[in-house]
Order: sequence, then C-alpha cells, then structure tokens
Amino acid sequence: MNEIPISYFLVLSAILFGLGVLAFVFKRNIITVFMAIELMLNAVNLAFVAFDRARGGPHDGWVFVFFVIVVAAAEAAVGLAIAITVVHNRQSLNIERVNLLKF
Amino acid sequence: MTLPIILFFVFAAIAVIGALMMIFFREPIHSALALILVMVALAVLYLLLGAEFIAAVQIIVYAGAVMVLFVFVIMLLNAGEEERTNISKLAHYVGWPLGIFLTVELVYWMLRAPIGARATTATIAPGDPTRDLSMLLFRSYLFPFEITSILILIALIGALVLAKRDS
Amino acid sequence: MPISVETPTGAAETMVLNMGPQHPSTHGVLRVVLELNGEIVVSAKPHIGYLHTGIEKSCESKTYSQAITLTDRLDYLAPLSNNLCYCLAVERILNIEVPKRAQYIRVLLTELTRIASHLVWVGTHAIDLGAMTVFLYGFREREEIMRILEMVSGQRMMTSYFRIGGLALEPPPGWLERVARFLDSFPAHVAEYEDLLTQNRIWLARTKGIGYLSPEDAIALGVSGPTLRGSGVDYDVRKYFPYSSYEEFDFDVPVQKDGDCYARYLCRVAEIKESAKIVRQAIAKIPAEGPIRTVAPGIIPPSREEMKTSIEGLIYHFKIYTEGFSPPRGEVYQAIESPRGELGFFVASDGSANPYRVKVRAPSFVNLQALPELVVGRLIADVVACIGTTDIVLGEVDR
Amino acid sequence: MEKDSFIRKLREWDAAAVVEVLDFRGETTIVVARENLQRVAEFLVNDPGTRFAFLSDITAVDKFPIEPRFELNYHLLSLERRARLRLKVRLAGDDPVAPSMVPVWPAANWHEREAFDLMGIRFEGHPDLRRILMPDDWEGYPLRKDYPVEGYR
Amino acid sequence: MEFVAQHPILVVSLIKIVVLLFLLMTALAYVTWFERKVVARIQSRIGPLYVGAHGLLQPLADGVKFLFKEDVTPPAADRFVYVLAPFLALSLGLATIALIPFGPATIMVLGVPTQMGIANVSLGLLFVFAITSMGVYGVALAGWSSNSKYPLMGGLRSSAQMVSYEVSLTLSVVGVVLLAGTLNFNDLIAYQSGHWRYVRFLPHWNVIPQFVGFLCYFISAIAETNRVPFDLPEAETELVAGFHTEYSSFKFAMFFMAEYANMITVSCLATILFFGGWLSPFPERWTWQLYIPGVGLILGGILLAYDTAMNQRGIARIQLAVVTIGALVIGAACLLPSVMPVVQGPFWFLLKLLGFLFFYVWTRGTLPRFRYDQLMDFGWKFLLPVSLANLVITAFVVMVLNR
Repeated sequence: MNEIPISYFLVLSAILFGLGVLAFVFKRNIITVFMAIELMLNAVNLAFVAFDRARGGPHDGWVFVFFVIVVAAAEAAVGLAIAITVVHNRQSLNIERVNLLKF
Repeated sequence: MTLPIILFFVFAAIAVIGALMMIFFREPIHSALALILVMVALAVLYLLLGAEFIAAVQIIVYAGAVMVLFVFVIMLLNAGEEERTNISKLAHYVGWPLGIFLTVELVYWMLRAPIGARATTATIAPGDPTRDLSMLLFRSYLFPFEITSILILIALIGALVLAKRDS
Repeated sequence: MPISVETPTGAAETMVLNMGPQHPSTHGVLRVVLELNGEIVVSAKPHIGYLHTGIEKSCESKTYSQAITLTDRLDYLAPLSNNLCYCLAVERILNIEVPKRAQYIRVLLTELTRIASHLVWVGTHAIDLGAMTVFLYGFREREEIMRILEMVSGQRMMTSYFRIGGLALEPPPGWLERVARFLDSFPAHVAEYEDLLTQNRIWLARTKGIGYLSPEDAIALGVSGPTLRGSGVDYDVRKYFPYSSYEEFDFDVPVQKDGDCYARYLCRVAEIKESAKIVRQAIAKIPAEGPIRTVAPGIIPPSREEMKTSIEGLIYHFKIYTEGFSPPRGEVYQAIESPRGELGFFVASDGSANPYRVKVRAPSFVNLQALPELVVGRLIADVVACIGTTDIVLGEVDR
Repeated sequence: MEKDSFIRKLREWDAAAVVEVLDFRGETTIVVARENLQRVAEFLVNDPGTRFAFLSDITAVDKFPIEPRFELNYHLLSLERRARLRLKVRLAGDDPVAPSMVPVWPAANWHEREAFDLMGIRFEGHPDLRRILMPDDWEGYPLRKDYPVEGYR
Repeated sequence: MEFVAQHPILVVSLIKIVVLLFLLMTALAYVTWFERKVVARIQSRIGPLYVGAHGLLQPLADGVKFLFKEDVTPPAADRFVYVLAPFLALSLGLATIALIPFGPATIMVLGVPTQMGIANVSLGLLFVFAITSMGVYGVALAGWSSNSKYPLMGGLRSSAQMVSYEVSLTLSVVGVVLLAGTLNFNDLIAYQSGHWRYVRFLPHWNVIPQFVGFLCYFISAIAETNRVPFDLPEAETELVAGFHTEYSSFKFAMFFMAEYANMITVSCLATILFFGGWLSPFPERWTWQLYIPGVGLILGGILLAYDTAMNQRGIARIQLAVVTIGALVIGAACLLPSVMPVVQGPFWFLLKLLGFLFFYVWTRGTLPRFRYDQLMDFGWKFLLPVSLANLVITAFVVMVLNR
C-alpha cells in the first residue's frame, strides 16, 4: 500500500536538474546563478536518496548526499564571498559584466 | 491512490513549480524564496523515502544555513531586479529547446536505470537507518569525512579573505 | 517629503540614518543625523529646534513677574531651578536680599527637584540601555517628590513657586515632616538602583569606556554639570559662586576621573545622595516662623493681610499686578547649578516694566554640542548611551 | 579686587584693547572693539593670570533704535581664578559682523549659530554657520526688536 | 469516509492539531498577560487591571485591538515578502510545538492509543532544530521587505544573531543526546526517569550532569528568541522596533505571537532535555504525589474564591467566580481515579514550562541590554567554546563509562 515507485523520484530528479540547467543558462544575476547550481545539486541528492532506497542495504547513498550538502555549503560560502567582491569591484551583479579574468 | 502517492505528487508539484518560479522571478530575493520552497518540498520527499536524517539535514543546512546566507547576501548587496542584457544568441535561441531536450533525455535514462525501474519504496532496509548512516560515516567513510571538515575550514578562511575589504 | 541630508565624509559605503525626531531614545524631539559605516558612526550631526517656542522673545513682552511662568517650561524636569535662576537674576538687578527662611526653602526645593530630575535621568538612561525596571523604580520615588511639590505649591510640575523677592506662598504645615519621611525611605531606594546597575556586568560593558570626554575638551566645549564633573573637573556653581546661602551647607561635589558614560552615571548617582544630604540640612535650618518675602514697597507685592488692611498695600498690590515694577537700567548674568549644569540667565533691563532681553544659557544646549565628540567612531547603541548621559532636556535646548 | 587685576593686566598688555569698563551689581564688563576681539580673547584664555578657558555663553542684544545697534556679550569663566568676566562688543546695525570665536573657544560654535539664527549677526570664520533653532527656510531674525511680534509675515 | 476509516491516525492527528492549536493560541495570549503581571510585580506596579478581573480579559482586548487596527503597508515595501514574513514567522513558531510531547502515551482517542503531542518522530530533536533554523527567515525578510532603515538593521542584526546562537544552542544539547543516546523525545524523557543511585532524593534529570550544557542552552535560547538581554533585533531604544518597525495591526500581532511561541518552544525543549519532561520530581513510591494536581488546583480555587468574595465587585466578581468554579471543578475532576494518572504528565510538564517562562520574565525585569558587538563576542568567544568543551568532556566521560 505504502509504495511509491522509485522511478517517480528519479523522473522528478531529472526534471529538477533540467530546470537547474535552464536557470543556470538564463539567469544573469550572479547570485541566482549560484542558486541554480544549488538546485542542480539538490536534484542530484534526490536521485542519490532514491537509488539508496531502491538498493536497501547500507546507506552509502546517504553518505554521498551528506558530502554533497557539505560541499554545497562550502561552495555557497566561497561563491557568495566572490559575489560580494565582484559587486564591490564592478558595482554590478550581472554575470555578463564579469567577463574579465583580471580586474 | 494511496496517501504516500498523493503526498508525493503534491510535493513533487511544489518542487517543480518552485523551480520554475525560481527561473521566472526577476527579484533575486523572490528566486531565493522559491528555491527554499523547493528545498523544503525535497525534504518532505526524503521523508517519504525514509531518509529522516537526510531530510533534517537538508532543512538545517540547506534551508536554514545556506539559503540564509544567500538571503543575507542579497539583503546586504541590496540586489534589485535583474537587468535585461543581451544574453548570447546561442542561449537565446537554442537554450530552451536544448534544456528541454536534456531534461527529456535525463528522464529517459532515469527510467531505464536498471535499479530504478522495478524498485518501490516498499524495499525496507534492515536496522536503524540513522545508526547505519553514522556507522558508515565514521567507519568506512571516516577519511572523506575528515577531508570535508578540512574543506569546510578552507572555505571558511577563503570566504573570510575574499569578503574582507582591503584596508 | 524627502529631506536631503548631506554626508559630510562623502564615503561611498556609508548609510545616513535619521535618528529622531521621533525616536524612543532621543528624549524628546532631538534629531541626530548619523552617518553609518555598518553600525559604526562616522559622523553625527544633532539637529535641534523642533521644540523652539520663542520663550526668550516672549519674555520681552511680559512683566518681570509674568516671565517666571515661562521659565518653568524650559527645563520641565527641574522647573524650580529655572525659577530660582531667573528670580535671582532679577533680584540682582533690583539689588534686594531675600529673607533667610525663603532662601533655605528655595535650597530645599531646588535640591528636591534635582533629585527628581536625576531620578528621571537614571530611569530613562537605564531604559535606553534596556533595563526597564529602574525606570519605574525611579518614577516611584519621583512621584513622592511631585506630591511634596504639589503640597507646597499646588502644582506638580510647572510650579512657579519662587517669586521675585521670595516665595509665592507660605508652605503648608507638616510639609517638612513629609520631606523628612521621604528622606528616611530614600537611601534604601537609591541602593536598589545601585543594586540593579552599578555592579551589573552588562551595565558596565555598556557604559564603561563609552563616550569618553577629556577634561580639556569638556572645558573647551563649555560642558557643565555632572557631564563635566564626570571628566574630572570639579566645577560646580554652588561651590564656586554660592547663591541662595549654599555656602552655609555642607556637601561634597562628586567628581569622577574617567570621563566616560559610567563616570557620568556615578557622578549623578552620588549627586542624588549629596542632594539628599543638603535637603536634610535644610530641614534643620529652616526656621518655623519668619517672612517668606522681602519687603520692598513697589516691587514686591505686600502680604495679603497688609493688602486688605492698609491703603498703601492695596495701591502697591494693584500697581504691581497691573503694570509691574521697573528695575534700574543694567544687565546681569546669574548662573546657578541646575541638575544639568550651569544654568545662566542673562537679564537686561532698560528701566521699563518689561525685561529688555532675557537670554537663557541652557546647560543642555551646550552639553548637546559635545555629542558628536562622544559618539564618532562608536556603535549606534553607544549613541543611545551617550545621548543618555549628556542628560538633555529638549525644552531647554530649543527654548 | 581681583577683577581689577584682569583689567590691569589687559591694559598692561595693550592699552588700546579696553575701550570701556562697566560695573554693575558686582559684574565687570569690558567693552572691546570688534577688531581687537580675537586678540583679547586669546590673551584672556592663554595668559596664566587670567585663564578664561570656559565660555559660558554668548548673548546678543538688540538696542534697535540706538546705534551701534547690536551688543555681543561673551560671558567668560575662569575655573582657576573662580572669576567671571563679560566681554562686550558693539556692532553697527548695518554691519552686524563679528569674528568667530570658535578657534578660541570651541563652545562658541552653537552660541554663534544661535546668535546668527535669532539676531542675524554673522560670524566670520565660523565653520558651519547655519540656522540652528529656526527652520532652514525661515525669513528674518526673530529676536530683533523690529521683528513683528504679532500678525502674519 | 472510507479513506478516513482507513487512516484513523490521520483523524486523530487532525483532532490533536485542532485542540493543540486552540490551547496554544490561548496560551500565547495568556503568556502575555502572565509576563505583564510578573513584570509589573517586579517593578512594584499592578499591571493590567481593568479589562476583566485582574486584567484577565486583557489579552482578548489586545487581540481585538490588533484585529481592528489599520493595516499599513509602506509604499516602498516588497509587498509579497512583506506579507509573507509574519506568516512565515508565526507558522514556523507554531510548527515546532507539533513535535513536543506533553505527556506519556496513555490516552485513547477513537480507539487509537495516542500521545499528548502531535507527532512522535524518531529524530524529534533534530527536526525541532530544523524548524527553528528556518525561523531566521521571518525576521530577516521582514526587515528587508519593509524597505526602511531601522527594520533593515534589525533584520541584519537578528539574522546574524540567530544564526550564530543557533550553533551554541545545538552544541549545548549534544551532551544530553550523547548521554541518552537518542534524539527521540520520548526516549530522552525515559532516560531521565528514576533517581540517582547514591543520592536517592535527586531525580535522574539531565540538568545535574549537564548543568553547564543547560546554562549554555538556556542563554542561547534567550538569544535565539530575541529576548532581553539579547533583544537587539528589536532593541526598542536603538532601532525603534527593529525588524517589525513598519508592521502594524495583525501582522505585528503575528510577530508578537511568534516570539511567544518560540519562547514556549525553547522552554518545552529545556523541560524535556534537562528537566525530565513530564516526569514528577518525586520518587514513584510516594503515591500521594498523584493528588498534587487536583489538590493544587482546588487550593488555588479556594484562594481565588477568597479573593472573589473579599476584593472584587461587580462584573469582575462574576468573572472570577466563573474562573473559581472552573478551577474547583477541574481540580475535583483531577482527583477522579480515572483522570488522575492522565493529568500527571501534563501537570508536571506545564509546571516546569511555567517556571522557565517566569525565568524569561525575570531576566527581562532585571537586566540591561547587550550591545551588538558584545553580544556577538559573548556568543562566539564564550558560549561556543564552553558548550564545545562541555561536549568534549561529556563525550569522554560517556566513552569511559561505556567501556
């Protein structure tokens, strides 16, 4: 009775990942671009958890989710710090304006 | 239609709508709120998958810390509406079709995944899942775990160095 | 309505914050334009005048006696100090001496108002820093002082009890006992405030080292009163230029060396105790019988009995209350120690029945000038503490 | 009398500095010419025998029909000598300008702004001469004797 | 209907949610009354007096006032976020209560044995922290969306404050978790049952081995709920009212209620984690303790009756009479053998909760406010190291004892 096919979760994960990619392509604000990355990571996490459930057994999938979350947190911290520096130097959040490798 | 399936569809819909809102909102803070919505919906889905600990961590770390950081930075930089600049022609014309193609392809391969096709949430893992997770984390994966802590430390210092104004 | 505010330093990353005129801790309608870098104050500009009522100008169209009621409205926390200073100034021009009994009563009442004023100060300052209980404790004691003032003069706040040449009324019987009763319970209550604040770690952290004012700066900026004495300068008008028989009283002038908010707090708390001491001495000194007004025909209204029984009395009474009196030409500057510092009245007479020019040297006005000196480079929370310890009354600042 | 000693000192320093000495009810007033004000002030602050470092107050008085129309009274206080002194400067009605005393006594800042605001006396060299009590767009100087007390402006 | 019949737990949960929400809303209103009365007592005043006897109807009057006040939205505000923020704050504040058990699993509703409390989650503590970690949004978004300077500063301050104190809040309870070896509230309370082996009169509560942890927890909790002396986000005398300066009418009331709901939540947590939850402090062999709730209520009723008869007049007398009769009837009901065991848990739980709420009010009446940088210093340089040290020592002791 309490069964949901794992494939449902996987499809949802795929859709979210696709939306994340789209957001990454279309968003121009440096902060929202970071958010798109977070969305993709979340989609991947969902797939991990779903696969883990399908496997039963030891929860290696969860461990990977755990690591992904940790890395995402680190990435967000550094990324936002970079965003702040960019804004201070370029006075703009638009990613198109950050087209130089050197300020 | 059983209760879990209804719940699944409700929260899957919330997640997808949230992701779409994130794309279509122009104010960064609204996008961030939409993303928080996605994350909370995902946490509920984790609960449906029996991953209580991951659900809690999802909310504590993602919704409660990472996104707070985002909101905080948006507030700090007082980021207004996105300006409309000319994005590259390629992305403009091919972006949506390509994105949708990618999504469809992913869905296709996900459905064909050998593991996902036949399994349901009925597969129950033996034992206390949280205990198993901790055993894995602190036995098998102890080294990567310690490495991530160093990563966090590096990120911390890096963020500090980057965000600190040159005096 | 957009108000353009200039940013003096013009730095890009600063934010201009209008503190006031409607703000809980500007003690009225002070507006401080703060330029902030994060929470650090880069520059502070006090803007005053929201309570400007033109009292100095109004005085010019009143007779000398009528102007007393205007002085009440200056420093509404210590109205009797203003009365006293103005009356002393006019008495100086007239060159009349007030009877000793009236002088002692004046001392007693002004010291009581000093206590009341300082109690309000302790309370509001504490509530600015988040300790709300002291505020209500302070008002509890102030209420008793207000009742005493009401008993003596019929008014709680705008008493106008001091008159040129003496007092308005003979105080009612039994009032001295009431003052004595108040004094008996008072020290225990002061100890309560000190329990809550003086050794409180958070209080120390909030006030110690905050808002430093060096003695040289304090003198140069003309700061007076406890704000000056907190910086280690022992200037107190009551000691330097005694008036109204203050030289006959034995009291200390509390001085602190540190020049920070805590030092000013300690000064005021010590001053409360010293004032209580003066009041106690005054109770012992005040004779039970004696005139409360000096006798100066044509200037000081005769007593009620005389007015009813003698024709000269009636004529003088009529003349003084209709057209006032005309002091000789001349100008005096009379200063007293109000709760806030050196309160000065400059009164110029042109020989007519109206003062030609009255200028108030308001201690709050001058002390407020030092505010930017205290707060620049500190946090917003310290601005609150510094406004608190400069102890301003906007009625007096704006006049 | 100590006050006489201040005057004597001033006279010794510059015989022309003191224009007139007034005495009323024990208060000594030294009338100084406008040109000499700054010098006299500096002398009074710095001379060890006087040390009038504390500026209590600046009062402007308008003697409207009389010329010189304005009088500026500087109420000085010497904490060391425990003495007060009043400096008086007379200004003509058509030229109400005085040198700013802010360099000598920083306390003069707001007092001078007030005198400017209410009496319309300008202070040369003042760092920030704006209206202080009245609104910025106010017309006229309310404390002048020819300022209408009643009616609408 | 069939659906409902298939899921009796759903129905029971819904009933429990409705009952708890009603009780909680009333409690929130009366916590304000309680606070005002206690603070008034500390400050030698009387407090609310005129609306109802002893001002008992004051919360109602306040509620009505909040409902009917004009709801002002600043023109420059981000309307969507501006409206969202108070809802977020209040709903998150209330959501945590769902995880709190108020008594042991003893009641039968619709044939289902159930607990006084909505959900029994195996990772209960973790989920409470998950929800409280979201609490920042209400405050931060409110501050940002008002588009005004004081709220913005309040919002920024509080985001930083709540995020940093959350760290020590979480770390300070890890000691308890290590001792009990569980994150489930029922198990945490079960761990604290009984008494110490050598000191028989001391209950086996975690506050004794984890006293430092408790202090850290409670200090962080006060900071987390933005109360005096850590009420900087809304520091009235600096930032006017902080993040809710621009809020009026019911949106303001929602922030207010959220604050009190958070106070209740963290007090509940303190009760469960450190003070044995619904357990009575007395040993079980003292059977007379079962009478305490009933007798206590009846004694209170008698006191009230005395007050009603001697001090009250007019309508206040009628109101108080109703309250008195209520107290007496409930007290008598608590003495019924069938009810007596049921009320024990909630009684002790609420008593401890009230103790914490009183402590909150007490600090508010006593202490001045920290400055922002001092607050941050205190959190990061004192509280965090102390709770970390507590954690490390506890872990060490647990390891040695388990060996």
